[in-house]
Amino acid sequence: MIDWLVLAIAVPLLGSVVAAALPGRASAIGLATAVLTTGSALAASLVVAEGGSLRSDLGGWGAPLGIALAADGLSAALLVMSNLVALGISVYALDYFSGGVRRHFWPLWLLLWTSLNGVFLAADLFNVYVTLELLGISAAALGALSGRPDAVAANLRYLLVGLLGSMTYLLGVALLYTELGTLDIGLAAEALVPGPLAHTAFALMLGGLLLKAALFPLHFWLPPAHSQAPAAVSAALSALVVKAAVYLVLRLWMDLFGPVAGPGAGAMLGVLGAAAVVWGSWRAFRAERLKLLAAYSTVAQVGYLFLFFPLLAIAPPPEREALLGALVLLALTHGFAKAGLFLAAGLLQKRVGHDRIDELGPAIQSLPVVGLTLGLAGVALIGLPPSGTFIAKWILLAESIGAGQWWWAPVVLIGTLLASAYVYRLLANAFGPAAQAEPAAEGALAPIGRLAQAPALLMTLVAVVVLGLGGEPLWGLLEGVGP
Amino acid sequence: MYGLGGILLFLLGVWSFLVHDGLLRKLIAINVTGAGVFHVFIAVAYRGLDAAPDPVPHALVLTGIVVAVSATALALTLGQRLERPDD
Amino acid sequence: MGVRHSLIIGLLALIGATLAWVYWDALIGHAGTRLAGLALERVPESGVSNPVTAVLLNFRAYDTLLELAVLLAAILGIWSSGPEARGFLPAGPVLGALTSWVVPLLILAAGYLLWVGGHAPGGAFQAGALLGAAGVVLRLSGEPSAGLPPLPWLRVGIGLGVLIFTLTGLALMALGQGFLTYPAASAKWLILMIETAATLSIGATLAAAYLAGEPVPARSTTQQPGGTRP
Amino acid sequence: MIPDAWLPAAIVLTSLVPGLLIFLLGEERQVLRTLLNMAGALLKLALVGWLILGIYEGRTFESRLTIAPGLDLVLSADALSVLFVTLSSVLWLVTTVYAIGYLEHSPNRSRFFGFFSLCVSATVGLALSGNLMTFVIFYEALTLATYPLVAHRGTPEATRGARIYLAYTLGGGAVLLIGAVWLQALAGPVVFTQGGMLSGVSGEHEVQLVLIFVLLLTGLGVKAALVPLHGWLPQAMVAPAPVSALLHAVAVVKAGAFGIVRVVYDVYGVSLAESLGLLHLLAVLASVTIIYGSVRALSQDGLKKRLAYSTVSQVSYIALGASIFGPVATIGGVVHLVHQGIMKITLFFCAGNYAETLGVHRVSEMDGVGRRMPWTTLAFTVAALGMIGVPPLAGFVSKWYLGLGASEAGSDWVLIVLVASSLLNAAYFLPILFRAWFREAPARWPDEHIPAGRLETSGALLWPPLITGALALAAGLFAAAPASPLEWATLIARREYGL
Amino acid sequence: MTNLLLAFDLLLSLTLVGLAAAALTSREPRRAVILFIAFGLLLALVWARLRAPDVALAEAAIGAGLAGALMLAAARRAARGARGPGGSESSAGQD
Repeated sequence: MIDWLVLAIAVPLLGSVVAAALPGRASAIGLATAVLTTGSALAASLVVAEGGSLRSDLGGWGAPLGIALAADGLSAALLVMSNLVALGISVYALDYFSGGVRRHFWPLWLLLWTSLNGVFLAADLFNVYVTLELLGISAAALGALSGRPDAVAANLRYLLVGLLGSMTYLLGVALLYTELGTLDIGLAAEALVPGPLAHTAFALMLGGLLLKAALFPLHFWLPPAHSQAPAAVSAALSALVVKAAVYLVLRLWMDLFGPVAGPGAGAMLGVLGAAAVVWGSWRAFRAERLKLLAAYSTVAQVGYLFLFFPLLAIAPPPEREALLGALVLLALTHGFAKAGLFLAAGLLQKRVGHDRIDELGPAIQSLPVVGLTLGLAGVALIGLPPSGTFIAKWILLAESIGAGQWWWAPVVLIGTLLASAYVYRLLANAFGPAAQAEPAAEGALAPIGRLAQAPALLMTLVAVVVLGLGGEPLWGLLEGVGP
Repeated sequence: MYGLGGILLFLLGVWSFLVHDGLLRKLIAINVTGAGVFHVFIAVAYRGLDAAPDPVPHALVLTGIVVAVSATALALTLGQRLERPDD
Repeated sequence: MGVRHSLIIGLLALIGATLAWVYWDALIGHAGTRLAGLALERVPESGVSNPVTAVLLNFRAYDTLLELAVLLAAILGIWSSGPEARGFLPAGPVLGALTSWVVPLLILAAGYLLWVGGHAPGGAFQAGALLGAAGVVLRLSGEPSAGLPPLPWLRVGIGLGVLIFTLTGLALMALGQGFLTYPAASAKWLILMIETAATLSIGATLAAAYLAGEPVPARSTTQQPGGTRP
Repeated sequence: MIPDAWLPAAIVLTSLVPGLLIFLLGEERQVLRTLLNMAGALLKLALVGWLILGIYEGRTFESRLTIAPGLDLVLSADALSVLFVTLSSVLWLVTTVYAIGYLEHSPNRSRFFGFFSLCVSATVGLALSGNLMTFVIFYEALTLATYPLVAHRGTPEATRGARIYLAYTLGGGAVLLIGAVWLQALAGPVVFTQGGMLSGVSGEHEVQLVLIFVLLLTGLGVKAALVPLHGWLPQAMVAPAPVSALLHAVAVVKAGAFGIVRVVYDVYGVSLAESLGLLHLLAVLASVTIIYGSVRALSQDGLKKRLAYSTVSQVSYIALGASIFGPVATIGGVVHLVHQGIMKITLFFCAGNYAETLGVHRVSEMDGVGRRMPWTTLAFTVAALGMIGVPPLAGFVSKWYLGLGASEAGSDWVLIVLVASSLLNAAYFLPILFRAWFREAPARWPDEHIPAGRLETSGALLWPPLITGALALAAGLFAAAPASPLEWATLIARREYGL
Repeated sequence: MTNLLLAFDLLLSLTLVGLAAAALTSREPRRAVILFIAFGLLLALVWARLRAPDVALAEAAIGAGLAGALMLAAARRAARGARGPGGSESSAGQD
């Protein structure tokens, strides 16, 4: 039986090395690896869908000594999303990057992809640290690809903050190893007894991961880093890299720190999430540049994800399944929609050379497909009906009222209204007077190939239609997840 | 006892990271923090003068050091790129 | 500034206290063997006698693979940020003599460390570091390419470690053993092969990192000192 | 034939699929676009006919799609929804013909017709929705589909009007969402059941139920243009005539009214609503809106603005009907849903004709319009008289039943409101008719287009108002006929009250 | 644990923390890097004391050596940015 989990990591790693060695044919290799990796990831998820969970011990050694790769419903769902989005980004990057930059982009991009798959499949605490490091370094390097001073400065800060986060996480792992003597998540969960050490380790690891997931007070590094990076990279950063950190928080919350993570910690996360939603949406509303708007909306969406935690902490099993499903659905939809939004922003920037929102009118008109993509992404970000976000918000609201913690509802309401405000500002000029006035008067508008527009549109379509209406199998997949 | 020293180093590093803001200072702070954490690992691995120490943390620390140095190298290059983007 | 400053110190002191107390309590409470016993008794099966190398390259081989990938990512990031920095002035007589003596010694020591890693403290990373140090010394003594092969070969060089590691893993998987599960008989040689490749790529990476930028291919070196080829 | 489960979904798709296809069409593919539109409309009518037959025989239709555990999208057809679906599909067909004529040479029509069909599918979906969640989904989708239509022209006022419209409706949508979710958290998945789902719920949630009702009412009130929330309707008159005709006379406004009827009858159930005093609240709000709408209409010089305010007051008739306890008043309210739709659409068509052919936008410029465009003004007169409630026409029937219901339920002040509003209607419609027929036409019309054919204006612009005018007349005269809206309303009332 | 060994451990730890504090608080970048290299070497010594030879070797070679070399180059460039260039031989590559 071919071990798909290992392939999902080995193939992109191999691809990146070959792409590094042969810069000439970097994009060809890159695309081939992209297709193969997505194939193996999807195959792995299929096996998980049937079998409930998949585990492979690397090097044949048992759990305590060796490292294992494990994939259950939760990681399979995120794996599928991130691989599909990454495939879309790879196709987009084919003609987005010019010659010189291209040979730098592909190897680093495939390494980022490896680390993403690594995070979703990791079942060993130290292995998570190494994968997070690889993720942080490749993301920072990709972000600084454009070489502009402010991009380099933003990504340098991102790298440093990431390092600090990883070190704090590692100290938590050290403490856990001191008491439990094992690094494997499964064994640690069994051995863990809620005591002072468990709480401290939990606090440290959570702190480190929250820094990387850019939850509200620790989000300062995200907007500049994501808005300065090239479009394809910022799509990956916002949709995938941040998601990996949130996934880890969820994984630790449910598997390892089940007994330790009480309602108190949940409430704290909820409050931070609420602040993130309001602050992120407000700053997004005030942002002048499209990519800055998208970056702040990522901060808000991360806030939404963390709103689920206080409810998860106290929900009895039946509601817990629904809440978990809603959280994953929100993560998936945001992944697709945000990636689509950034790619579309990249196209617009390439078209008219800038991405100041108020002057994007003519650009959007001249590219109807991009306009549609922006519209769909907007629908998914606000959470209007056909999108998966709507259902996730519906369940969140229902559970928050059901569980008596009604105060999350106004937060979601404010977030939704602010989101519609900033999406409206974006789309208003699609119908604005500029439409009739001069279709494309100022300067030669760079031609945008059909191929470049396709991935963005496809991704937002998935976010709105597929996840909106076809969300049901997701709950089936998440059956066996978590205690 | 060394473990406490490691924790002290960790705190020193974090404090310096938060307070000072030069790139080099921050990098040294991070390396000190890392050294602190690795210190805790090795202290845990130490099992008395005679008994053989536990090899697993040693391997972890080895990996940690290499990762720390590569991150420092990248950070230094980016920092240097900031000061003189021309050449 | 003072208030925030003292606030941070106070907070850190508090965290420090809890950490120390918790750590002390854990250390005393569990004098257990943790993974030591298990690891030490399985070392003979791993094909090498040095426990640390056994853990590093056999039990937790996947960590090392990812670590090499981190190194690769770092050097690629460095290269992607732009051309290399200006070289150093050619060495004076004293430095020249020192270099011509130190560099071969470093390379010899690296080779020794690589070999001895199997049964005594040493191994791929330490040997790679020494090779890197040799490159740095060469760079300091005015050698612009720090003893590194020209760019196309260098690109293969830095990826060598990860390449060999992954290929062996996949090959073993193809043979039905499972990723990175070394058959007992040939474990020693496999590990040695991987270690050599790792040493070469670590040496190349660390030396190239010192260049702080992508080596400019135009400059081909005249005399080829030991460099990374043994 | 189409099995029962798929019929409702098929009806929604018949307008969704052509809509999406039209989006992809180029600007110049005029023939294909018209073909698609017509095919979609006719197919939908056929399916609706099939549905009516089914309902008559008592068969039930339901298509269900589970989106998440405990949440599923349900499209089920019962008497009330069929009434609204018939109204929408008939009027959609007529308005499409009108729109093709009206937008003869204006830019980006594919976008217009695409969103137009999306909007109709949202309305039909809303009508057919089986539970509160599906209703909310289509309710928000309706907002999305209508916004581009209002902002279609791209002129600054259009954008401003559209922004106000969006602000109101999105706010309303969010409030409705909160109410629906709160209700679902309280009483589990909310399914529309005959006679009200919550009637069984015991009294201890008293306060919460009232609060939820207020939330739902506000959410729906935005679209139904109840007094405090009606601000967007006059602003949105900036949209092209077919948009104002179909949307603001039928789809959007009716969706709100339909929602109120659904909530009162199928969610709360009349008895529970009465016991909680909700009906009284609704009745007061509706009456205030009726009077306020008519008064404001008096002072409006712009023809479309005046019609807009009259819509504000007319829609509240339906809410008033729902708020009076008793089958007769319900019949009045529900049948008014259909009548008002037909009459108001005729008025908007005629207003569109005047604007398009003569460039007449203001009431003051309408002197002698009757001589210049006899047929359009005839249709306008029929509809206007119907609105006032002149005996043989449809308006009279619904007002008659409303009055009867009010007197039966003993709330006489409703009678006074009805009479006052009829007088006010007369006050703002009759001067228009007087101007149109008995005043001298001005020497030259502001912006006259002499159409090629012998008719007073292009065929596509003339026939629709005439058809809907005839329908209004027929609905009044043949009220007692078996398949007439009145009959259907009595069937609904009988089922609601379980008589 | 004879108290002599305890004293030695205490001494080592204190100097270690002292060195780290000195490295972090020193204003001038070059001085900070030199102190950091010393800190790295001492750390290698401590780990050798804790019977972790491989790690000590690695820390000395990479932690102190290479990281130090990189930082020195960066510090020198930073200083050179401030005043004239000055090539200098750095204490690189300990065995």
